[in-house]
Amino acid sequence: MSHDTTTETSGSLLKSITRSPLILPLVGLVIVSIAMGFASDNFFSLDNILNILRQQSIIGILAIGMTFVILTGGIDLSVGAVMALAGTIGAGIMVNMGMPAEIGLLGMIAVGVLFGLFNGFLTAWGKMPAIIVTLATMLIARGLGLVYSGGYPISGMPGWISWFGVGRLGGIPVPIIIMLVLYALAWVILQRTSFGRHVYAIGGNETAAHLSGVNVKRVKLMVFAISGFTAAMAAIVLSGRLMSGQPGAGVAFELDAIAMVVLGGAAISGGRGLILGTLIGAVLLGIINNGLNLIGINPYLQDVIKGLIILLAIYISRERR
Amino acid sequence: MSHDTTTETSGSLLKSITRSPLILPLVGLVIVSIAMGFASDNFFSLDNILNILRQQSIIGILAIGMTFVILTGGIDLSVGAVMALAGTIGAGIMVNMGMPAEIGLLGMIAVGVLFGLFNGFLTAWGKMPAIIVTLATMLIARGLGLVYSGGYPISGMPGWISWFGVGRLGGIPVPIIIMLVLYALAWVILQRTSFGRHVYAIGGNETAAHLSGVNVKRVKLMVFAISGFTAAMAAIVLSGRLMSGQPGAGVAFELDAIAMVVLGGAAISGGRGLILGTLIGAVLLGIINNGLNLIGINPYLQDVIKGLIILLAIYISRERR
Amino acid sequence: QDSAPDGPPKIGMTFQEMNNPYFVSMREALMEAAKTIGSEVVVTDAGHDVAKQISDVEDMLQQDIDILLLNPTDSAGIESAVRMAKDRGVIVVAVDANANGPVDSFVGSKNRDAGYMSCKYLGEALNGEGEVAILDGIPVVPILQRVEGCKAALDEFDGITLVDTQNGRQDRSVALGVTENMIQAHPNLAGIFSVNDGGAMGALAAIQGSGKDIKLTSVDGAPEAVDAIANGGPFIETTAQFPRDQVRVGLGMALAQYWGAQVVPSEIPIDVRVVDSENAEDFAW
Amino acid sequence: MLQMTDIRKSFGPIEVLHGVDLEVRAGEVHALLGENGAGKSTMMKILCGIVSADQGSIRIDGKQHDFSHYDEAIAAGIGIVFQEFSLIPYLTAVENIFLAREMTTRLGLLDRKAMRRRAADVLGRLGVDVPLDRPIADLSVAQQQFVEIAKALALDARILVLDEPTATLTPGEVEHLFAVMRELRQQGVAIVFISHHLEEIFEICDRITVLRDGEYVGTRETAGIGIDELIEMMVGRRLEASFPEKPRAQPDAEVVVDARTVQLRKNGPVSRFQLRRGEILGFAGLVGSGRTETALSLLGAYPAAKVDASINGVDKAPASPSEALARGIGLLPESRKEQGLITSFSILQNISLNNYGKYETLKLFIDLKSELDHTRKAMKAVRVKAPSAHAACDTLSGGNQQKVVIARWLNHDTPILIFDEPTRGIDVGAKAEIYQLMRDLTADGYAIIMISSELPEVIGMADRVCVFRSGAIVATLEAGDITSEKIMTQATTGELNYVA
Ligand SMILES: Nc1ncnc2c1ncn2[C@@H]1O[C@H](COP(=O)(O)OP(=O)(O)OP(=O)(O)O)[C@@H](O)[C@H]1O
Ligand SMILES: Nc1ncnc2c1ncn2[C@@H]1O[C@H](COP(=O)(O)OP(=O)(O)OP(=O)(O)O)[C@@H](O)[C@H]1O
Ligand SMILES: [Mg+2]
Ligand SMILES: [Mg+2]
Repeated sequence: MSHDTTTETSGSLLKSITRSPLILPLVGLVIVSIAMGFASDNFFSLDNILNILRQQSIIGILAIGMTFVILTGGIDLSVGAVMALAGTIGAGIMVNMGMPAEIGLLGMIAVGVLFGLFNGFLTAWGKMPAIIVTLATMLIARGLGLVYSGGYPISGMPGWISWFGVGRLGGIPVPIIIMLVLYALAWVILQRTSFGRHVYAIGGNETAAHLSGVNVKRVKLMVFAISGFTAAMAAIVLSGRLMSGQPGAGVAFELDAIAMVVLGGAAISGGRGLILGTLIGAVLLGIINNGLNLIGINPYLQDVIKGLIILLAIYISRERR
Repeated sequence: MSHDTTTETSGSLLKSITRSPLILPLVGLVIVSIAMGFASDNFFSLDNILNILRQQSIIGILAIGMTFVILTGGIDLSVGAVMALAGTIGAGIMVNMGMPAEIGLLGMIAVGVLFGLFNGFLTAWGKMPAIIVTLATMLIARGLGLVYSGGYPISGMPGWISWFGVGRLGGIPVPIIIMLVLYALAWVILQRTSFGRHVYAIGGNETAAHLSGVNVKRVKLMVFAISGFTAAMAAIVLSGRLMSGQPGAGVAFELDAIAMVVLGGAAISGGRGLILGTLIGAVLLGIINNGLNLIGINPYLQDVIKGLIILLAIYISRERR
Repeated sequence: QDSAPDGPPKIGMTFQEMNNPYFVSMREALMEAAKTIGSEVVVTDAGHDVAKQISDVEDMLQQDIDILLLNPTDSAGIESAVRMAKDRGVIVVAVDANANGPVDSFVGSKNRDAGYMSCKYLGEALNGEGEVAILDGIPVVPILQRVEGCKAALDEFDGITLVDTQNGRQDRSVALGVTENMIQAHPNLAGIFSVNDGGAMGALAAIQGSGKDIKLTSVDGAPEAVDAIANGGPFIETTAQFPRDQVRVGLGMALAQYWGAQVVPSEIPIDVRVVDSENAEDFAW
Repeated sequence: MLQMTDIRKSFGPIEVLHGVDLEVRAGEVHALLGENGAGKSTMMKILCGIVSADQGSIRIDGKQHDFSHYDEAIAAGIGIVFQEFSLIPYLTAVENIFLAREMTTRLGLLDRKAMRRRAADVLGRLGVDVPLDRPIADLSVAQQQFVEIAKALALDARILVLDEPTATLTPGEVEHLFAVMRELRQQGVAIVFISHHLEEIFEICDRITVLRDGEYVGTRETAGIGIDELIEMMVGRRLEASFPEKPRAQPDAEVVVDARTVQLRKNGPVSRFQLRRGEILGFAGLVGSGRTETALSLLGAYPAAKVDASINGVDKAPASPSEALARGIGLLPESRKEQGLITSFSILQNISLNNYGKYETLKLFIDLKSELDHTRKAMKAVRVKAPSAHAACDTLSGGNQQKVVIARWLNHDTPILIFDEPTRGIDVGAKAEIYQLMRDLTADGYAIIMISSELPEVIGMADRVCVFRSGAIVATLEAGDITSEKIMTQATTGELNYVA
């Protein structure tokens, strides 16, 4: 963070990247890409690159909110379940209640943000540890989605919803555009607003931030609300991809999102990390998944290799922590 | 912690309980029990109580190791996967390799302890955050179990293995006895040995513990090894209950184990918590699961209610953190 | 598709899960069959996550597969992957569970029948009376259909009451605990229907642990379940599906099209068969 | 200008302020004095809304205020430098100075240029050179302290509170700070100044308010009061001369630590020194001169480039504090809360933390009774004031916490002790006790390294003094050479040695 800001004041974005904590995640990205490129001919095709980005868009979007929460020193285990709940209720609004699809989309956002606020409220005002709060709300969100839908997926959304999942704008898949826009927005918030500074400050030293007059509770509330919001945005893309509300979707997505954040160089204890790092982490994880699939590795072994790569990546970048 | 030792030195166990941090978890236990008793006639039968304890024995055993790790300020997400891996390899030793069952059981313990040591080594010497290390080793253990077994459960263990799962000793189911013995052992280690004090010290203030000569790395290594050991003990009980090695068993068990630890009043940030609290937490969670089943609540709703009860319990005991 | 292409087709198959002997044996049969025609096969495991399954299909399309055998974890959710594959001219055959969208063929068990047959068997074994419970599973269409079929069969017995439905998540250890609780909650429980053999094995352990006389039926025909049935005891029946045959038939349909067949059946239901102590000895997937 | 009347505050059942008054005029520097735990910091936290008073009123310019958040106090013109660090380690100086009151452009985005300019301006006024764009964690303690001060100054407060700002500053740096304070006083700012250095009080303050155990003792003009009277107000009794008498030098006493080479950084300067049984070896130097790092290197707790030392006859430097412990060397760290105490532990648990060997039956189980006996003995030896051995450590005052950490080492019978800033933030009464304790220990054959930034303390206590500059020892002074002139000369111009 500080590195970033340092250099940015004095130079270009490029310069900031080469000297910043992003360098290690980037190097990892390059190495893994080259390895995969050797192992599979198709890897470096534009088509496959867009394919990877599109695949990662959903968890990549979840990882944005996760980055905010982790930067404050918290964690949000509920994102996958909240995404599923938002998608299910949104689909229910469109299909079962017969309302216009726009209302359904708004409903998704409302569900995401409300759950985020609930998490934030319990963490900040309830003074309960985020890991436990969001573990409980994960159960709650998951259960509510299943209760609401009776366990069945809800399909029958208007066709245009698929635009969010499979549409293209100027040749680029819409999910990728949504993801990149959200990352850009997150970058502005984290690097160019006082709220962003406060996010970093709380993760760096909560007591000090409080003593300096940072409204710690409000910031915590906000980061969880942002996480709920990005869960809702992920739900919209997911709806576009699945054309249905899936109450069982997103199991263990929170773990992938966390992995992206830390692969991107953020400290799990908070205070350090860049949103661009998370984007790199998301792409890195996408390449690993895609590459292992392309090479045709036994699916069981893929998890083992993924685990080892995560360990290696964290080990290499651990000096900075 | 301090409360406990304080009173214990000067008085009886009973006295220590009434004045200790255990009081809140106990009150929770009593309230939930009474509620369940009203809702279901069968609840208070001896049979059902043994039933609850037996069901909780597996995760209850996992929660012992989890308590050690959490007390040092760490976390172990790999316990469920390590348990499955240990059980699968142990079954493989007995069935596929045709070795004596005793070797299979030793194999389970070896797998558990080795994985624990691996976790501990990466955390202590690798200086990597436990949550990420064990997230990665969870993937690795899970994948290895599936690779080893090809995805099939391995059945055909010698019949006497079922003693660990369904046998009885003096009328009490063996899994319960194993669990209680392990809890007693853990109590002695935590409350009556210097190793136990060091566990608490590291969770309380790692730097101070290090500077005053506590061998922080070794203690961390040990707590993860203990967690691996209890995962192996859980695998033994599981094998006895299922009479097979199940590579897919124990998904999300780590979350229940964490819930037990914090329901028992331990601080997720380390340094505070009692092993007896975890036992109470295990029973509490068992009662919730069992009671909701007995009452016949819609299974989807059960998760919601479980989540709400966890939130409530943590909220009530939060003042102590 | 006018003329037969040269060389063996590249085959991709995506499974909803592979942590289940049912799909593992399906995969084995596929591998054997592909070997005989010299085809390269790519297999992926969605782990019950449709979003991942779509990604898996996308990855396989990157590898220019010719045939996609699809075992969808959710029929509606997988539609966009079906369309993508069709857009690329890939032959798509759904196996075990159907998929929405323009699939060329669907080969699958009659799941509703399976549930119906198991519960009919259970009801008859109980002489048409007593308390029965259902051990449910993951909320996907085939499982939901089995439950439907089961309920329909139970309705035919006036003396049978369905007293409980709990979710064992098709996981042996979870099913074990859930069944123990069901037995506690309903001391007069006489029968249990489990939606699959994985859950049934857990339920069996619980029944044996309780020492009660509770009859158990299930669906799948997994080796362990068949063994248990052959040995006698509470587990009296499983309605077997034929995973190997499903994939063989599915591949056959796809190959037919690949070689130029214009008309293939859009749906090939594979029968299910009652396996009980009478015929268990001789049964195997 | 500021009137706080009849302030009462309890933490739990314990009342720590029993109706305290404080009145500060515009354009004066007002000292708030009292022993550790007298309630000074709590008073100031109440003033700025961080802690809420149970009773009492705060008036500013005659207007009643009741702040519930620091922001409200800032809006009313109050600025404070906290005793505890309130900086974010990973943010830069600029980011820290403007934390929670960032300047923004019309678009609502950060105006980073303006903040940088203003930060450079404020730090310039303090006459210090602080890199603006490096994370605070990379700066020296003194630089951090100045950022802390700049943070309060940047508020343009009318009432400025400085809670022990000088504890980590050198005399020269203190002078810079005083110059700024005088300038502010000229401009009519009211300043509350808290310090345990009485000479600073007499230099800068116009009036003094004294607290004792949460009671208001009185307010005096500085001009009309002597140092003895002031101390009597603070402690309620007269104190004997604060440094115990030094014993005769024993140059042939056994060498317990022979540090032949300590090189902190690769290609950096090299130190060598010896520590003898029965002596107090002072480590003097400016803040950041490497004293703590050298001490930690000796314990294996700092990754120095090279350490070659024999300790207690073992000719190999320990690789970790636990190894050091086995060699018989222990550390009283400079920051009690962060490095010394396990605050969630009781006194007993803290004291026995690293020496269970003593109490274990069967080499395994703790003998609780023996543990309690030993703890009580150690507590008595250092005179810890606490309700019982089982009291929680976070309820103790700073001085008592320090004694608990000392007791830990006494209990362990570790013959070599490193005391890093043993009296930092400790009141006069407790200071005298700790000095006496150190002397008693050396008389018993202990060897002590004392790191201290307070020259009088070094001169009064040390038998020999190693002076540090830029990471290494530049001179070792003995007996009559231990004067403030010689120490300061070496600390600023001493010659560095680059070869072992
Ligand atoms: N948050 C708190 N909870 C409980 N007790 C507290 C708290 N803060 C301060 N105290 C107690 O209040 C008393 C006054 O503390 P305070 O920090 O105001 O003293 P001080 O005069 O600033 O001392 P020092 O010179 O050591 O800084 C002490 O006994 C302290 O232990
Ligand atoms: N090369 C360097 N890069 C960054 N920081 C440095 C460097 N050299 C010294 N420092 C800082 O200067 C300080 C030197 O430390 P040390 O604590 O050993 O000094 P000291 O003389 O004991 O001062 P103190 O009174 O603070 O204890 C450390 O805080 C360290 O962060
Ligand atoms: Mg103070
Ligand atoms: Mg120092």
